[in-house]
Amino acid sequence: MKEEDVIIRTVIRLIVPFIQIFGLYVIFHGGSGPGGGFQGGVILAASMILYVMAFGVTGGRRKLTEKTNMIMRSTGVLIFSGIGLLAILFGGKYLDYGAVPLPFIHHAAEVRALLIDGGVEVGIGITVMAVMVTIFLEFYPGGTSDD
Amino acid sequence: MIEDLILAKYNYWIYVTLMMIGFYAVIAKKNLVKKVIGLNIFSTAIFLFYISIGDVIGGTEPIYIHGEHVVYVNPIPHVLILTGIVVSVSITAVALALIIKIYEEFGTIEEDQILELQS
Amino acid sequence: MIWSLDIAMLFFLVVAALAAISVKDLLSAVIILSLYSLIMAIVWVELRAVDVAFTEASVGAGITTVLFIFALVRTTGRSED
Amino acid sequence: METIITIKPLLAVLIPLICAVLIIFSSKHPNIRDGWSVAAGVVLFLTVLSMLPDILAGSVIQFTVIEMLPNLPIKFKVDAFGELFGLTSSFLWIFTTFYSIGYMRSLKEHAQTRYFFCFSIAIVGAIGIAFSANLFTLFLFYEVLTVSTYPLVIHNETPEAMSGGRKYLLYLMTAGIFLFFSVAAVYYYTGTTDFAFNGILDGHGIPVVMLKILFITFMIGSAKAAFMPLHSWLPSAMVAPTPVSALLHAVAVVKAGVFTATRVILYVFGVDLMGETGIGLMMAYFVCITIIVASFYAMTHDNLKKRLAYSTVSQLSYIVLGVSMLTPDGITGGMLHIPYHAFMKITLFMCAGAIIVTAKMENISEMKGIGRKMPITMLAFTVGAMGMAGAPPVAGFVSKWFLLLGSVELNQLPILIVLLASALLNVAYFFPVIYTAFFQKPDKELTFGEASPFMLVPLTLTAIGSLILGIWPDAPYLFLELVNVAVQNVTTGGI
Amino acid sequence: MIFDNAPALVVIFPLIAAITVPIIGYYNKRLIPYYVTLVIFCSFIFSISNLRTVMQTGSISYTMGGWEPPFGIEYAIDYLNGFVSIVVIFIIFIVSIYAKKSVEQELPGRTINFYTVFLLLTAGLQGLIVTGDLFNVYVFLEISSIAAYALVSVGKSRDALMASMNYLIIGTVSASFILLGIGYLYMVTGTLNMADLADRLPLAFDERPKVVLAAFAFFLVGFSIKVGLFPLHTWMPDAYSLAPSAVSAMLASTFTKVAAYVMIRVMFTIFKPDFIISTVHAHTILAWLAAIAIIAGSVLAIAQTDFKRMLAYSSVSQIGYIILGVALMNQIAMTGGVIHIMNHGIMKAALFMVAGAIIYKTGIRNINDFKGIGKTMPYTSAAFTLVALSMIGIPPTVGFVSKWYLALGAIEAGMWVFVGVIMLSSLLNIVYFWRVFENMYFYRAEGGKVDEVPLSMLLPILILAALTFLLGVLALYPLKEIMAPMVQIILPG
Repeated sequence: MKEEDVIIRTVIRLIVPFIQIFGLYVIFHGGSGPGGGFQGGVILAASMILYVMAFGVTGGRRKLTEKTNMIMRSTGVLIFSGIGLLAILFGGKYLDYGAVPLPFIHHAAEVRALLIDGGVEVGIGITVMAVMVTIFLEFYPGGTSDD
Repeated sequence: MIEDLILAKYNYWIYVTLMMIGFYAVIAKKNLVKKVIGLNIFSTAIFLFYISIGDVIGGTEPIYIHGEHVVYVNPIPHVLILTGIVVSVSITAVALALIIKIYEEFGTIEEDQILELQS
Repeated sequence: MIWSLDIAMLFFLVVAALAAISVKDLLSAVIILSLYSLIMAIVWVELRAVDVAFTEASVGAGITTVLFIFALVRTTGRSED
Repeated sequence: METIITIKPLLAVLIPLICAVLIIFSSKHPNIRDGWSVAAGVVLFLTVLSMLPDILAGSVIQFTVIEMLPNLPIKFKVDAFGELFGLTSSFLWIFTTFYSIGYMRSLKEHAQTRYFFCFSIAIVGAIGIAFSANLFTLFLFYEVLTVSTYPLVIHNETPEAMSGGRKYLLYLMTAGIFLFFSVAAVYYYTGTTDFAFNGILDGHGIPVVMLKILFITFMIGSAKAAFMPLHSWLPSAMVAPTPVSALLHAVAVVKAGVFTATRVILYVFGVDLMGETGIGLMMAYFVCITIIVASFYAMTHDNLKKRLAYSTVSQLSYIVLGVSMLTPDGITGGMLHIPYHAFMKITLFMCAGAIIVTAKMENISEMKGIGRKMPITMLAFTVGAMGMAGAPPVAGFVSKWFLLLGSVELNQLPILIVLLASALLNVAYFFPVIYTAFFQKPDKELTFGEASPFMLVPLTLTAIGSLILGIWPDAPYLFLELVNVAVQNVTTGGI
Repeated sequence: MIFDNAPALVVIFPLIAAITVPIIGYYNKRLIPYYVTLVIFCSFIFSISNLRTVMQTGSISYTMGGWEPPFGIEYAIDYLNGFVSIVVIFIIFIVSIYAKKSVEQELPGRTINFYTVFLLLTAGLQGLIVTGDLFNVYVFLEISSIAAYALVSVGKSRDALMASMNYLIIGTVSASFILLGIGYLYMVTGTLNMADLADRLPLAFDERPKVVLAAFAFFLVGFSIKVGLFPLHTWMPDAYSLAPSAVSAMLASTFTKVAAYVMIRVMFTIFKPDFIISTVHAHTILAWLAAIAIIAGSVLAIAQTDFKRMLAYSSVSQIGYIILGVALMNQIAMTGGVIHIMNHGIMKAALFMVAGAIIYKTGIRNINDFKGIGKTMPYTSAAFTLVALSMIGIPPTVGFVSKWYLALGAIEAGMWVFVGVIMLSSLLNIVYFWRVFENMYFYRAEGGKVDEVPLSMLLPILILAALTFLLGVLALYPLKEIMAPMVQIILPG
């Protein structure tokens, strides 16, 4: 381990949580301001990428194993498309979030806002992050995934 | 007249120029990475065009401000271009993955040399 | 919109694009491309497309550049044209 | 006119089709396999025959299978002319099948299953053409016939067989494409393709130029009839085994060609339209060229099968000539020549095949003195050759007589001259064969006898058949009676 | 109830399934092929339900998320895309059965990725078909294109990588052109909904004709590349011939057809026939290009010795048929063009499957080495024979139906040249297919034993071959019930 590695690693160890919090902020802020699931997901992925660059693939894999990554990839999509399907289940049309009956909230517009911010954007964020990390690892020397 | 044609629409002129630069790289460059760079420039130029369509002089950012009546710029092109950027980065990723595989198989990423190596 | 800044940015945009496709060293080309994306993001902020500019800055200048760089690491950095 | 709706025409097409499937499945047992062929032949003939009394009574038998495209059904209709061709093909198919079995077994040919399979499909095509009620169905079976006979033509799979086969295919497929265009054009102008006794195209106000172009494309389309510029596939198809040649020349292919040409002339264009536009006479003169030139070609060939092929080219044009005359006698002669020529030509080909199998000779100049070793074969050959030349009492005399009457009726001296001249030419190219076989001394000792009964019996029977048809043409239930019904249909418009 | 949402489900179902494939694959890899086939079958059922709804109650308009058009994304289904949707999903269904064994052999250990991308492609194609929103067209076009690039690149030969790269570059440029066209239209009309666009376009054309013309030109070029119209076909032969067997079968029979559908949609629903005929005269150019494509594709096919490459060039020529039918601008020819989407899809899928089966069993690609295959693989060869006869246009197969309508349409349009082109191309078809017949059946080869491909590969081939015959015989039903109203909608008069 070289001298500069220590500095880099320490800095990254410090900075990554902040980046991740910023990413989450961007994700949840998507409904009412600039940002949203996609951008937030990219920022989350960036934090992971920074981590991998500093600690190598094995270091990165300790934080985010291949299996978790794959499951995140799938569940993210399942979340946002699943909420869309929920709408169908409750008699609405696909993506018609207003049709989903939630406890305590009865305004269609509010239901929609809540589901988009809390569900769909999160789903997108998870997916984008997982996919970006996957693509990155695909390119990273020595980081090819299983196939 | 000339002001109308050039100054008022300089965004469009720039987008055409950038598009041509990108297109030139895609067609004329032999290096595959250069081609992909060209593709990126090409698509970004089109995005610029889209954003320019939506621009309204004197408009404001399309962020909803409660209770105020303001002129917004058209947000729809922005949404479209968000999608466009995603598509563009996916294409870049696929292309670069291909380039890596090609380099592993052929040992070069120059198109003319690859064509010689092909059977 | 400050049109003089706008013009300057658009001018740099063209310069960056030309430079990106004509530099022989691919790493430089990729860095210039990232610069190009950043300038583009600035132009978009000026055009009041904050969302898009945000995305372009993170994806176009960020992720894409990273991908390019690692692709170059695994292939070769020199181009013949 | 009464229209009877029964499934019989479809049955007639299905029988050989089922037979083909059975042949595939019994490929391991040659006896069973060949049994299927024979059985199918007999059943098919009986089916076709069972329709004869109704047809002679003036009825039409009809059956619609399915409407494939709007107003374009796959439909069968048996009228007198169709029955004429159907009867001829199905009857002679029995003989060719017997003969094929004998031929294939004695030469121990390869790929016999494929051979008999295609043989069955070929008769599907021929019967389908005979019984089709519209141009579309006819086109369908026309293509079936082309595709199914191709493997038969190249059966030997030698390089020259392959190149001959390619030529065969190229000509006939091109013909098919032209026929396709013609059918489409007829459909476009009239909205139907059903044959009518007074012609489909009559009364639709189609410009004469268009009619002429259409007629030409139709005639290119019936290139199976081997008109002169489009004839060269027929001699190159001679690379096929002899039973195939018999099938091609007598039972299916070329007869399908002239049948199509006749259908087009009489049932698509119609007697009236052909007469008014002058296309009929044009066609008559056109085929006269073929009659004469093909006879000269025949003389130049020493190979017996090639000579017979050119003889076919010439004889087919008689049929079209007769029909193009558009007079009752002419049409009678032309139509009558379809079965008569079939009987005589199949005899000739089976004789040639018998000679090839037993004497291993293909060229006429080698056949010195074989008449003494194979008397029955050569006698049958003589009967056939006489018929070709139009000498009584063989069948050919009757049809040619009607043709002569027709030309007189039409008052066309040139056609009369052509008919007479061609009879002479026929003699000129058949006589040397008979002379060589019977009267010349063999160069070396001939050590063979007659061919196997599988081959000998069919050729004897068809020779006798040709004689009967010539001696007693107006016997009840024979071809002349059918032709009379058909001629009455087209000249009166089916009333 | 669930069938009310069928328009969305035809797309969503394979999309979600694509995401879940890795999860299932993580636990049991062997389940994936069955799972994928099942999913596609469900999608097929939804497709059928869509067309049934269209036939019973008229066009469907399905809005996403409850936003009414033109603001929300609309999925609009009428006879045309209901029909294309069924055809495409059916072929994909058949291919998915075929793919199991073929992928096991060609891509060992990569089944998860293959099937994920396979389903993505399915979803993209279905989305392209059902969407009524122009920008969605671009998005789905890119989704399916990316999937296609990825699928082509995994071909066995290393040249497949370069084929995929070229495909990617050309495809991206063409998609960018389409994106530009969409942008221009949006600029003058302010909407992306197809039906809405069609309403506003005449007015927009009066105000800014040049912009509309530019948009049309961009669409024309962009879609011509995606369709593979002759001078812009260069990506096609490499991509189709070097991709894995199942992928060739799928791409050749669905992707270009869907692109052709979108082209028809843009030309006829958005721009309207009048605009094309009287303003831009695009139909003449297209018809001539199509005619050149028909001839040139066939001639180039004759020059090939690689079986799959020959089929790819044959596709170039067959695409010409579809475009010719569209460009002749009358109802009969249009019927021929659209029904050829189905017919060629079925035939090409079957032919590429046959090619794949032969490669699977013997590894032979060169036509001249096919000797004796007629004996060792009798069923595959028989299926090939039937399908090739259909390509040539022998009745009563489907190939005849399309040729019949195209010829009638050309006569109706008074363009005798094109009648001649159709006839000539039939002849050329005979030439290049007959070569294969000859080699398969007629050169006396050493008698091999019957050695057929596994049933899961053979059955799809046989089904498609049977369909070329059955759909030909029973062509009247789709023609009367689907084609006639469809043509009346897209090309009235």
